[in-house]
Amino acid sequence: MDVLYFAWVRERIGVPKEKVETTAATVSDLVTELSAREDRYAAAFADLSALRVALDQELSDFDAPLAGVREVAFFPPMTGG
Amino acid sequence: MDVLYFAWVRERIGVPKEKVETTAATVSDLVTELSAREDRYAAAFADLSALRVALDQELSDFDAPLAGVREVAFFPPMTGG
Amino acid sequence: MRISVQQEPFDLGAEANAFAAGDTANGAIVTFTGVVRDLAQTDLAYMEIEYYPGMTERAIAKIAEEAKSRWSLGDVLVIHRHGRLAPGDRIMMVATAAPHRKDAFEAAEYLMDYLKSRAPFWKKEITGLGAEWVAAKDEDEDALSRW
Amino acid sequence: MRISVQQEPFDLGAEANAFAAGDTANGAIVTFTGVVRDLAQTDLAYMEIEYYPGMTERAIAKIAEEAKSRWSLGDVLVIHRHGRLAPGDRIMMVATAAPHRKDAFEAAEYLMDYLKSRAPFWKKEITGLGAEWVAAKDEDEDALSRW
Repeated sequence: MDVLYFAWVRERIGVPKEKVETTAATVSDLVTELSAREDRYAAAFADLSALRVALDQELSDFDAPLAGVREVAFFPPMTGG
Repeated sequence: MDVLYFAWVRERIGVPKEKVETTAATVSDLVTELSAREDRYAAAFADLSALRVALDQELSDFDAPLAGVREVAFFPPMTGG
Repeated sequence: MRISVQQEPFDLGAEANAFAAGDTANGAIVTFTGVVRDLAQTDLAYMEIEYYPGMTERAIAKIAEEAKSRWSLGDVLVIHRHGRLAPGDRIMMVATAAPHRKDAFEAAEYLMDYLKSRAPFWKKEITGLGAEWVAAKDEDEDALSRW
Repeated sequence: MRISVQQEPFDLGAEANAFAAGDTANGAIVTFTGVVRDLAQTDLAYMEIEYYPGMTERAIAKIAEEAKSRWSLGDVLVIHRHGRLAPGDRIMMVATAAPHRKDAFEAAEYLMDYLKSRAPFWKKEITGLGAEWVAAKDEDEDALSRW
């Protein structure tokens, strides 16, 4: 599964994109798994209320299942316009 | 006093502007006076609810006094924009 | 603040660029442009717009000043043509600049609502069936009640 | 409908003219342009805008389609830049054409409100004090509740 990071999430984790092998059932499970791996993930995912998630380029939420998903992206609330 | 007419009021009365000598106290009095003069005025002023009046280039109303006024204009509701 | 009542066409793009040029204090620029519509059912040949020289400019300036007093605005532009206009011709435009988008949008809508019903312009439509003065619409008068 | 997410500057005037050209069915054209503000108190050197290639274009297309389903619209244009922008640079613009002005205004405001909070862009401001990601504003999130 491709995992993408944007804005300060990208800066904290240190890469814009990586391949992750996981059996996580939901986005929350994936976050827990990554946070346990290294401090930089724990730092990026410390406050989930400050984060948004997209599954296959559609906004989603942390309860969403990951079955069949090819691309997960984490980022802060958008500030376009 | 200069009296100006615009749009279909101008067309019914037949002139865009004329000098009028009057002792009318209010706009309504002036309208009554002009309407009594000739049919073309009576035709233009038949329905006051379809008319607007400006005194010295400020929107006003038919009850307004004419004392000191130099320019009176009659026209239908505006359709700008 | 620039107000122009003119017979000549204006260039929307050039006016928009000139309006926005050099303003780095206002993050939001809104323009509205009115175009003579070519509706198949009315078969409009052209339109004539009459105005009241002197009063029209004053009325627009007053509307623009009122907008500047109600919203936090930078510059304001109003251009309105008179005379003969063909379908597709641009009748008028307004532009507003503001620090925040809500102010720029609301002020532009306010200007439009007041220009429609309170600036001395009268439109006459010339179609295959003859010439007719455009009647004021109740909805345009009603639009003023929101402000 | 044209949607462009681009690094290059755009010419507001040329875009507005091209958008309005040849459309005689829609009497109302609204444009909104966002400009990088140069506020003395923040001393902004420049701004970096990051986006999500693929998702950003899709999200904007979805917002524009939603606008077209809610209002009676002609064409819709959305241009949004990414990369480095200096004070005074134009960040983005939207344009809407409609038979009636209310539709053109509301659709443009709707597009702006959704672009602010639902299109994947992130702004970073670089000032004399360092670099900082712009925080999303509650008022921008609240603005969505009106639609």
